[in-house]
Amino acid sequence: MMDKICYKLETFEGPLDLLLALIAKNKLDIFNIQITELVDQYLEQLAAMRERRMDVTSEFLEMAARLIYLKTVSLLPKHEETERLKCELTGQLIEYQSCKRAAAQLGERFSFDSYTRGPEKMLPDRRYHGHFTLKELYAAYLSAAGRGKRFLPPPQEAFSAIVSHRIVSVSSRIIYVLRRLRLRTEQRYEALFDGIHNHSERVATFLAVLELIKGGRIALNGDQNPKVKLLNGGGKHGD
Amino acid sequence: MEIKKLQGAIEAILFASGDAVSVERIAEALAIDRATAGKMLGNLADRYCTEHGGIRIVRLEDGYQMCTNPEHAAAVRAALEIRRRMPLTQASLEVLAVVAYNQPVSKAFVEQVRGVDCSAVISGLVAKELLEERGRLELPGRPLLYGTTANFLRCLGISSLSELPQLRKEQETEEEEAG
Amino acid sequence: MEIKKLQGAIEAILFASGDAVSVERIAEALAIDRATAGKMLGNLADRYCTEHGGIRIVRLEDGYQMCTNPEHAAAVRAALEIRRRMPLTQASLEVLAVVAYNQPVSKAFVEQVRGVDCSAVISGLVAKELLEERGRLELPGRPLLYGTTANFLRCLGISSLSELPQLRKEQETEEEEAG
Repeated sequence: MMDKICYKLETFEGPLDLLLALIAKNKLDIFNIQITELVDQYLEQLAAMRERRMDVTSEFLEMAARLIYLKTVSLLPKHEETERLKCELTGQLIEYQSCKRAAAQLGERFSFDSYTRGPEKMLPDRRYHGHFTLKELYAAYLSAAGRGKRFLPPPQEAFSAIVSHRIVSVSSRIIYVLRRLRLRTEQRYEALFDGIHNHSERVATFLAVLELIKGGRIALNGDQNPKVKLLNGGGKHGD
Repeated sequence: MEIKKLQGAIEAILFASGDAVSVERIAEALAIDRATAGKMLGNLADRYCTEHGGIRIVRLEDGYQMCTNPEHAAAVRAALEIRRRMPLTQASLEVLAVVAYNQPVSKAFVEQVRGVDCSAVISGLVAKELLEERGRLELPGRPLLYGTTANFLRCLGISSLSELPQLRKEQETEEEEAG
Repeated sequence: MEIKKLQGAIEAILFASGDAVSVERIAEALAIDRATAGKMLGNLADRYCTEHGGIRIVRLEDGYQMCTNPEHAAAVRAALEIRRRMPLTQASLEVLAVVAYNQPVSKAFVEQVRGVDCSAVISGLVAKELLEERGRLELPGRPLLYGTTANFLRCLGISSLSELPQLRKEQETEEEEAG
């Protein structure tokens, strides 16, 4: 476990993730944080960690890079870029902060104290008298069904691919490979895959070959066009 | 002044109610006696009885009620007729379409297809006489079923549901490809 | 008098509708031009704006609606046995704020800003008629878009979205005050 890098700033003391969490939770305003101070301390910590040969996680490095860049830019006379970078760093968080601020403002004004009434009962006819076209209706159906499809239970066919999918066992392919080699003790490796189009079957056959090589029951020779040879009559090693 | 405030409160109550409100109820709500409430209601009704005024307060058997001045019935009808001819919202069209192609269906079905609550839209469409209830589904909770109305066919300019455009296979293929 | 009659008709239409009625619809129903209708609606609204008056006419975007004067809320609730509506939760206010300032927006957008699932809050706000569907986004999955309603404006006591509190300004002021 790596020690958390702690910062001591005028308004804050603690590790960076806590700092970010506090900003996110609106407990601390990013504008009150001195980025330069933060960078200095960050680099100091980073140097200390290097001396102690501690692992520096990519997350920290990324953060450091951003902060250093921020600092270098802030040393240049172009202040716009500093501001832009500051925004980039805080963008999402500030957005949420202003959302909370707006929510508070709305909350102060919101009132359910004014009441409305329904339409007058003397006019019960609310029947629709307009028109719409079949095309509009059809388009609306496609629109609705296009979205909701994922909310509907998947149709039977959706499962068939999974259920009917043949999972080929490696052991069945071991038997297949041994049978072939017993007919002809040496043959082209690729020939073992002839006529196999099913993905699962190919994978299982490959794994079967590995398994048999590991068990010393077959051998694979040759760089190009390798050949498989049955060893020991295909019996288990040591039999 | 206090009387003005009470008058305003009575006005607000009559307006928000829609129905007739009894003198007792108003007296109770405002913590005044019946006689005072009655007198104030009478005064308020008089105040509304102006020439060409849009609203009237009428005395009914069970209390007082606010309603439109019948003199303006034609104007009111004209304005509300226009509303009934306004284009349907996208949400309404989608709900109509889902019901039209799958009827009779429950609210839950429509909501599952659209992915959002559709209660308000459905009751709006029932009020507009574009959808109607079609009994209940024999399932726990016995949910109501909805179907389209004759008015729906009329608004579409067709005489039967068989004239609805066929949902093409193409769409299914597209969906499979997308999915 | 002709003007008095038109005023009465407008009053009747607003009363009978219950909902907000657009200036355009009133102009069309009464066969007068939009400008005149707008002016008359404005005058009518002013006439209703008396001290302690029971009814108010509020402008909401391009329409007008009759509603009760909030001053009499307690009396209305007592007489009509309406339960007091709970104030909106912090979550609801935040969702409203995100939608109000960025509308129309998808649920995903709101969730990105807030960092949490907002399905339940959004459907609650739709049920309260503070948010409404606004078509769909042309993106895979065709997500629904949401916007605020006329009712939202009414509850806020404003006539148009342009009257929403300015975000930047307030923030700066706060900072100035703080600094």
